[in-house]
Amino acid sequence: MRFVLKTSYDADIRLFKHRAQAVWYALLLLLVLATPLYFVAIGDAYLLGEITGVLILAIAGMGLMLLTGHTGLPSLGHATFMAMGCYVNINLLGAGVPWIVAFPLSGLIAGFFGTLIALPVLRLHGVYLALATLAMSILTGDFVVMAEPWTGGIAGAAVPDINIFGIEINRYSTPYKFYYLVLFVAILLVWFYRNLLRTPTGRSFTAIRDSEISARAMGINLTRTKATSFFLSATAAGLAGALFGHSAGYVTNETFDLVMSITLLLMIVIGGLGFIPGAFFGAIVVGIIPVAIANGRSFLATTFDVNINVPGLESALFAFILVCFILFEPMGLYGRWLKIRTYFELFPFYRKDMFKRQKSYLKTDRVQ
Amino acid sequence: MSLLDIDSVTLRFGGLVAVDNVSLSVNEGEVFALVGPNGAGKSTVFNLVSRFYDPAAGSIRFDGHDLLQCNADQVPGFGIARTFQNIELFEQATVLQNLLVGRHRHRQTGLLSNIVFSPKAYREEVRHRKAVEEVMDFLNLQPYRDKMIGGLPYGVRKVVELGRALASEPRLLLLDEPASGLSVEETQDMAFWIEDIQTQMGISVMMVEHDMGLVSAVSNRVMALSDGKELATGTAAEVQSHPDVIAAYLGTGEISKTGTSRA
Amino acid sequence: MDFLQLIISGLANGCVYGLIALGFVLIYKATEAVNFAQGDFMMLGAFVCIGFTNHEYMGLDFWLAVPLSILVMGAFGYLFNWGILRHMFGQSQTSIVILTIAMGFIIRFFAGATWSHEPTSLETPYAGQDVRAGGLVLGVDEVLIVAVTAILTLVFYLFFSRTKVGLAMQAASQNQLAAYYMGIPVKRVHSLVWGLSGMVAAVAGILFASKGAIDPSTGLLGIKAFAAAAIGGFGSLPGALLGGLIIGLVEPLASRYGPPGISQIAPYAILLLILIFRPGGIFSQTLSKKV
Amino acid sequence: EQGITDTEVLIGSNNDLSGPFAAFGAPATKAAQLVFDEVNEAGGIHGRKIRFVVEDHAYQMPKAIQGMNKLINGDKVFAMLLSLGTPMNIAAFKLQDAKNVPNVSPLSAARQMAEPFHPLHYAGTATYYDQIRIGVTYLAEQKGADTVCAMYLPTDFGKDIKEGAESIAAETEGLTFVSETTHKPDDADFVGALQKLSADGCDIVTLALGVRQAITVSGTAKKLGLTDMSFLNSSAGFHTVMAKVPGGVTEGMYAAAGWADLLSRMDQPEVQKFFKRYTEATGEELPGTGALLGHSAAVTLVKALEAAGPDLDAKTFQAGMESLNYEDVVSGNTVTYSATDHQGADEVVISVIKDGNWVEIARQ
Amino acid sequence: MTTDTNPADIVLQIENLESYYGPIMAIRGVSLTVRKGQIVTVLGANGAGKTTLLKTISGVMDPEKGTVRMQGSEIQGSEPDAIVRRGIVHVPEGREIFPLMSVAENIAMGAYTRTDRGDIAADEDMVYSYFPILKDRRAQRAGTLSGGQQQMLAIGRGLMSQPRLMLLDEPSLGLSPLLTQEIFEIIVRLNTEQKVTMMLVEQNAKVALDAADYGYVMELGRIVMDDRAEVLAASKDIQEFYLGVSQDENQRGQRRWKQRKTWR
Ligand SMILES: Nc1ncnc2c1ncn2[C@@H]1O[C@H](COP(=O)(O)OP(=O)(O)OP(=O)(O)O)[C@@H](O)[C@H]1O
Ligand SMILES: Nc1ncnc2c1ncn2[C@@H]1O[C@H](COP(=O)(O)OP(=O)(O)OP(=O)(O)O)[C@@H](O)[C@H]1O
Ligand SMILES: [Mg+2]
Ligand SMILES: [Mg+2]
Repeated sequence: MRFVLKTSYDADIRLFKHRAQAVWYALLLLLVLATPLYFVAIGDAYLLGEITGVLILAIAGMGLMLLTGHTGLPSLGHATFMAMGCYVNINLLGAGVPWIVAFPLSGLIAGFFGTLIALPVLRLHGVYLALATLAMSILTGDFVVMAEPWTGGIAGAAVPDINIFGIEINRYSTPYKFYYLVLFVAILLVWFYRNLLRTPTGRSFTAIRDSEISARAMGINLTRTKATSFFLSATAAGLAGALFGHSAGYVTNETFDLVMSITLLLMIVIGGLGFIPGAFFGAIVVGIIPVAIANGRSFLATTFDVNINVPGLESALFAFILVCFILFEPMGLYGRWLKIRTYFELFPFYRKDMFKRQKSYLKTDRVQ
Repeated sequence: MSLLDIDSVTLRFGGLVAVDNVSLSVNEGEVFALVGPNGAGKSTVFNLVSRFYDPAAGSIRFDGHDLLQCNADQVPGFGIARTFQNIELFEQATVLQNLLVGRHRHRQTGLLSNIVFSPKAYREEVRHRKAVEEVMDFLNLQPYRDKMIGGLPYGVRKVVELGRALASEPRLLLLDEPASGLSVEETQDMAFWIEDIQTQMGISVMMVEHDMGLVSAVSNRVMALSDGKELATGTAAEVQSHPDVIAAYLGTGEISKTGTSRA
Repeated sequence: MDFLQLIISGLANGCVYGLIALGFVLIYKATEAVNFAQGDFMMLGAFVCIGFTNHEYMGLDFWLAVPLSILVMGAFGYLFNWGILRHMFGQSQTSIVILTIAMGFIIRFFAGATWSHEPTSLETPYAGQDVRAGGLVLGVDEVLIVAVTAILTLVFYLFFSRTKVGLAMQAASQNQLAAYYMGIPVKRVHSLVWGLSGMVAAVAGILFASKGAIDPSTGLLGIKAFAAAAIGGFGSLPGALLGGLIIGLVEPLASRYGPPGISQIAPYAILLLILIFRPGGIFSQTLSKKV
Repeated sequence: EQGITDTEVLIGSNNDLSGPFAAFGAPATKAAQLVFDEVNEAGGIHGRKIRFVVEDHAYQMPKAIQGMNKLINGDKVFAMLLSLGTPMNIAAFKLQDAKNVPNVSPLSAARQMAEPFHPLHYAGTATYYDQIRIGVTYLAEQKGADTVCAMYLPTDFGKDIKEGAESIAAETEGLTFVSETTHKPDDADFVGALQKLSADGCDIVTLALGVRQAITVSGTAKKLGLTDMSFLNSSAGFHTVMAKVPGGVTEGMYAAAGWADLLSRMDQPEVQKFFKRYTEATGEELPGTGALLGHSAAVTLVKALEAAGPDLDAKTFQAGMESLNYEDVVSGNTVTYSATDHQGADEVVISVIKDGNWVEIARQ
Repeated sequence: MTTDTNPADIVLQIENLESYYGPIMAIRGVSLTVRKGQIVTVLGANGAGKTTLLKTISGVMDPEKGTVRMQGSEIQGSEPDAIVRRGIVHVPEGREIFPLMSVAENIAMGAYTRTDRGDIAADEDMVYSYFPILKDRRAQRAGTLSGGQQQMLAIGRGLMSQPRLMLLDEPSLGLSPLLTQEIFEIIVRLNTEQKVTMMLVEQNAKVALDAADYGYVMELGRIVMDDRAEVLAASKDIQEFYLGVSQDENQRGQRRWKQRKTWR
């Protein structure tokens, strides 16, 4: 285990706990910045598009992570906020607002309306909140239809390309630019998120998650804090929605459906609730496994002439892999990652059963 | 001069009168103890002050402010901090983080400056940490600084809770059974801390406690409650010798190996 | 008369929601887990029965197929808990929710691969038969649904409030550790209740499939049943039925008298309204923490 | 040109194999594969074997985007066939058009599949919109009806059908569109909706519901005694299963579709062959609507590839497609494409359920 | 240990027990023996591992190493409910009650493993006679009881299972002095009248040693001392650190700059 001798108050405030950590993060940054080079080299950006998709998922995932992982409020309605961001973005762009303004605004407006919608249900906990947001998610499609003048309703709406000071960015025609753009947004949000967690706002979120009673007794206003969390969360989801729109090119009332909301929740749980990297781990799982399965199947077909043609097998296989993930790592992939890291840090002193799960027991959620 | 004034407060849960027309006041700088049998309504009085419950009648004033006019989350703003009988810490956070939440009422930065971690937010953080480190030094919590609450023994948690309350730099500290579950040695530490809190920090304390040793060691005044009603008020010695208090609460203190002490 | 017909059919339909909700609530009441695959369990139960009784499959007698499928689904629920959920004992409910969601996908796949994605009807001896009374028509299937739902709700209500095992189930959901300290075999109790819930799902599936056709995506109905359970108060058996009935009534009323589109919104709008004004549902099963 | 080698031509399909429309997508892709297998066994087309890559999007947009990216950018298919879902197809057009990937016979009868005209977009059958217009006109004449209504899902499919019904009612003397109800895929009770339509005096009710729901609607209407209401399905409800519901629940339902029912044409050897081959290969009891569509689309593609000649590219393929004019015996329709007509089977067949079978009563 | 080695007398025998919370070793090779009809107490400062020890015995935690024998058969690692059915009941630290159930239902759950209806009713009456307040509050939801009332409920519920061996973790936590006294009288009475063997963890060392026959002292996961209760009560270290009897008049000064304990 690494012991960090703390000699000043800064030690706890710094973004990175120690030099090595900073180095690792720098390497990671270099890696993600250099990734496109590989695709340039092979001259095929197909998979880069999928990686970009993962980043978009991760942005939405961070939004939900803040709400569910750090504030303890489950939501099965985040596709709604994505929809808001996406449609606001389309409309602003349609009205001639430059992307550089329209994009952040679409997040903020989604955040604002998200908060308005969430306000009446902030008193709810656990299953009840999940169900209320689920209801919201189910109704989203209907609202998109009702708001036809802005959304194109059932017929759908085409999403204009991004234009930043004359630079045209499109998911397919300029995949590299699109990747860097999404990457930039993701990194910016990670930085914001980490700042939040080391300041009073973030602490008040986790306080509410762990004990509402204590939080109140420490002077935290539940409604305002939860609303803030909802706002930030919906803003991130809105931004992701806007980017998702650019990556889909065309959206309808069925695009941001319940399945998408569920996928987001699933993603952060698999990634590891309560950890920022969890959003990324989860997005990788959710975004890459289907691609891997599909390509694996194609590979079997082309190389070994093995054709597996059972309809729906891919979804089932994906679900099965998820079951395995949950079963073997209920704390999420980030939990597993921490163990692997500890293993290396401790190397010779590591005991095999060190991370054996001690029996654990649940208590009711109905006492709040 | 009295800091907290509870005046003829009554609270019912359905048919049960948990607090029955109770009046008390805690003076500036004093340690005021509330004792009484289980279910007497002591914690309920705390919960009334914390504004978790609305009284059916009566008034609660703190330093001239009408507490009944405000919400639970505004109470700490006046300088009232509390601990809980059954420990309510933020389990998935470290000791340091718990104490930092205690500083919430001194927060001065807004959302925006938090998100971008502005210099102002940085300076505020440094201030908070300084205050928290002092509390940790005072309560000998440094060894547990970065430990998760989830894995701490009961006694340490009690101290962390006290620390969290102290971190908010209150004027009045409400301690609900601070020494329950503590060993004799730890109880003595607790007594010294309470003394220091009173004398050196100038914080008034109101506490509920069943350990009469601790009560007599630290409290200036004691009130005994039973069935929601006041039984007796006075110095520790006075209350302890009050026959009703002995009958309802204290008992003889000896274990008879043959029969119950309830005659 | 029309109005009465509307109400009666709505109630019958509401009973289907109630019945699925009953399955949710059983599990919730005994384990506090939320089974997102309950709708899919129902669908599976229906297909199992179709597999036993329809002429293109095994062609067994309907009245033999029913208990068989109930048994099969009971075993399925039990084994699902025993083989999978038990390994996650004590883990957060969110993980279990995710697991059941994934399970739903797998069940849908299995049903699609086994019985195809085409809508299939259950061949029942009472298909197309009606009961008519004074101008009102009610299918025999609907009469059965109402009767079975009422009976099951009552039986389970009594089971939970009067029997030792029922109480133990509730205890196990409120505090697993304390339940163990009392000698309650919590894991076995969980398996048991999943088995029960599988059986209820089979009943619901059979009744639903005899009303119309089903296909692997029928499990979607589970979401409305969710809403029903929440309206009634998650964890309350009569609440599940009541919630089901409310949704069952609101839908046809809204589509009869409201503008187009309102009947799909109505159940969820009602859910939201109820939750806003009564955060624990009608028969709230929650308690605010005493400190 | 992507997706073509001397020995192989790669065809993609972005389909729903496990979602709400799996009942169409799964059999359609299976049937298409059978056609290709047969072609490949016979040596392929101009020496090229057809490889058919199907991705399952389960009718979800995010997955559809992934599938599209894989097929077009990853696998680099030459053409798309039978892709399911209007929004999925429209979203794909942007990329497909940029890469000159033809879109053949998508599993969507929305108008956007062939309108506005694009050289590489080819619709298989008449649109829902046209189907319903023709069906309503026919029924109105037959029954002397004067009111039209719609029960529909709020999807592109539902919208087309409702608009078709509305527009034909507006254009036809003595016919008015009087009422509508909308539904969700999980609606199971239609008493309220039918009572409303009955109160509004609907003679013809056009249906844009799932098959399962259409069955329930018919049953409920029978139970409520609404016998003078005629229900008209589009191709989406023109499903063999519909006719086979026990107890005569669906007797008398109409459907206007781009093909004729199989079972009524089993005397034709080609139909028999298709029937036999499909049931043997899949173990299913009978090929449903999806299978039929898949078969027809695959045949169209094969014929177009043949006509395109050995120098295959988007241009020659277009020429091949536009030269097609043949009788598709299995679907019972004539398939014609031309430089101005990118919709294959233009005929609309109107059928009714009689004694548990679809019976053709008119064609236009 | 005492010299008496009649194995039939031994209710609980623990050898070399080790338990972990993830990487943290909470008890490190504990061995102890509880004899039939004894009241054994385990003393120790905060975090010494007393609760962990009891949890490992009652099966809610799995030990990493070592054995726990209940009347000769090994029980470590079994499911907790199986251990209850063997006659060990654990009254846990921190009032693990069923918050949404009524007091009466909570008490009924205590008798879950029993089938003798008539006797159960009698035992319920016994519990209610020990804690009359619980009788008054039979229909109240247990989660709304006061802290002390919940503690009474937890103890009362434990009594309902007619255990052979009772593990009591800080039974006096949050109880009034009068009730603490009564609880210990009940413990002694059950022990003498119904021959229930007791293993008792207490912070209130004075009463615990008064009631107990034998005592163990735990520190940092190890047993550092054990002897008959009277002997322990007379020991200097015990007096100083557990009974609060100070040799030094200037207690405060000494305690402020206290030295840590002297054993080891
Ligand atoms: N929410 C509630 N509903 C019903 N009764 C309640 C509720 N909360 C508390 N009570 C009752 O009010 C009385 C006072 O409880 P309180 O917690 O104040 O007691 P206390 O004096 O703190 O006792 P202890 O020393 O055991 O903690 C008790 O009899 C308790 O059962
Ligand atoms: N859930 C947990 N995770 C990690 N460590 C734990 C956990 N629970 C207890 N520990 C550690 O195990 C050790 C023993 O704890 P235990 O609760 O058994 O002590 P105890 O003697 O009962 O103390 P107390 O008198 O405070 O109840 C402590 O050092 C504690 O930090
Ligand atoms: Mg109290
Ligand atoms: Mg302990």
